[in-house]
Amino acid sequence: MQLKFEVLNNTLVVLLNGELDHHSAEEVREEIDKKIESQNIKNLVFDLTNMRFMDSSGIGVVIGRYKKINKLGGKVGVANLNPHVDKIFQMAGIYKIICKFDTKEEALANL
Amino acid sequence: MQLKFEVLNNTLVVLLNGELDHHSAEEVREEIDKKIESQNIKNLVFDLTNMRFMDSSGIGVVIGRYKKINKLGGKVGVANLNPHVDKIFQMAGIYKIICKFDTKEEALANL
Amino acid sequence: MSFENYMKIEFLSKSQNESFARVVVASFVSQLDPTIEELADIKTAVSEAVTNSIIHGYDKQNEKVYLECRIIGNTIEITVEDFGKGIDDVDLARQPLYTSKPELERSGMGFTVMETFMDRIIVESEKGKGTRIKMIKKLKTAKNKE
Amino acid sequence: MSFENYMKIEFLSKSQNESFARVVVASFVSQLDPTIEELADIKTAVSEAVTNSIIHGYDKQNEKVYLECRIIGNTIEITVEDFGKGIDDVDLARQPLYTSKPELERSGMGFTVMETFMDRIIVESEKGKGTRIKMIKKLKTAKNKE
Ligand SMILES: Nc1ncnc2c1ncn2[C@@H]1O[C@H](COP(=O)(O)OP(=O)(O)O)[C@@H](O)[C@H]1O
Ligand SMILES: Nc1ncnc2c1ncn2[C@@H]1O[C@H](COP(=O)(O)OP(=O)(O)O)[C@@H](O)[C@H]1O
Repeated sequence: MQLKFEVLNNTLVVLLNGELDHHSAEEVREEIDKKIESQNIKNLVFDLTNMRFMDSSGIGVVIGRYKKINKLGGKVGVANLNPHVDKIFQMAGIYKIICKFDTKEEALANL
Repeated sequence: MQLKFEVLNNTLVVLLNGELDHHSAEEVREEIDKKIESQNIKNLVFDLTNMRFMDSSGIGVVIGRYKKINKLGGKVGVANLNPHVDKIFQMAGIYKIICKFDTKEEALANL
Repeated sequence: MSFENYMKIEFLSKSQNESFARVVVASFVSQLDPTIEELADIKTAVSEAVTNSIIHGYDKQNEKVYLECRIIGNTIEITVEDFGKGIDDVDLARQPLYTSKPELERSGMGFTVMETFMDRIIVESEKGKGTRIKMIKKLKTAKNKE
Repeated sequence: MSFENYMKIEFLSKSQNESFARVVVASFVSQLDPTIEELADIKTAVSEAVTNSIIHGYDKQNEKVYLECRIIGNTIEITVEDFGKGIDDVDLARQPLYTSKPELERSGMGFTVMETFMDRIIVESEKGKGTRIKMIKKLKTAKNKE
């Protein structure tokens, strides 16, 4: 898994490149948390354009970051989901706490 | 394995699309032989641009077609080989009986 | 036309083998020409079961996980087995959001994913002996029409 | 850093499983980041050994072929095994251009390909019992530097 970060007005955008499973989750978690802690981050956007696979380990990663960001008074969004990932998030009821957006730009404009 | 055929002046050009192994060899063999017999073919060119894999089963297919074409007084060429396939053909001494060309056009001009 | 094929694989309970298991199953199942969605469903279910054997079944690495895949007509049967800890209470374990490892940020949605993406799953588990998950899915658009 | 991983697979002696076996090995070996050439070499050698078990080892389909893959540091050890006919004369069988099935348009170059593309191959075979081919290759540019 390869991560790319972008910070725009207190919002951290993470572009996930690859497969998000239990194996890659730890690294993803650590890298994102480091960014959240080192930069002055309020909101977080997961850009999933290039995420080729995700299983329920991804739910854990997203909810874990939500808890962190929520404490900081921020919001979390996900953008550019394929139907398969959408199905998994829906199953877990993730949209009760996290907003879904069609594009990164939409997420940045609305968080 | 997907085959595409083209006939140009008594020369049959076979474009191989996919993986040539023992599993696909039989179908490849049959389809080519059918063309050789049904059209008025003299020479044969294997265009390997899109052949993604080949093992020693491919040697058998090429030599088998050589024997057939040789009886008809024609010649066989191979074009657009990647280095891996080239190594396998070299190993088998195939270039003693079959000509190697960089492109299909070169093969057609020189057979 | 009916059609049978079968494979069985064993590999170590290392997390880098999770993606390997997915590739193996995807490659084996691809002979039935599944749709992209069916393939994603199967890969996800396999990923859940294999991950569970690795993190819940075995505490330490380098124990063996077994994965079997059977094709019968248009139906795919996948079995994932470990000889690890086993599950105390299978009914509880299968409930959405239940996890025994929240500290690892597990979501407790593994079984729910398997149940949603496959037609049927059968869980056999014995405390201290191990766990065997059998998952069955019939492909709609498969090549091998019966 | 040294590194160990291991997998073992069994599958039926059907010709459509030849490409499956290549994908399995390529996927497992890819954790060492081989070059494209190294990967092609390994896939080709595996294809030869598996094809031999299918067409020479077993006369009929649906017998079992076993493939094992072990990673030790930068070295890959692959074993392909069948419990089929076995080889009469291994030295003769290993000679370039020797084939017992010219009627199938076999070229007799299988063993030569394995020997050229891998560093070392060890053939154990017993008439009526079966054949086991062990192939070893050290990757030059592998991720796991020892
Ligand atoms: N192979 C297994 N061995 C032992 N326990 C298991 C196994 N698979 C699942 N479990 C138990 O069932 C629970 C629920 O599993 P699951 O729904 O996949 O959620 P998660 O993996 O997120 O915990 C696990 O937390 C674990 O306690
Ligand atoms: N697994 C096997 N079981 C029985 N015989 C085998 C096996 N592998 C190879 N052989 C014998 O060795 C010969 C040479 O093998 P090889 O060099 O791969 O050439 P080819 O497969 O083209 O015949 C085969 O023709 C066969 O007689």
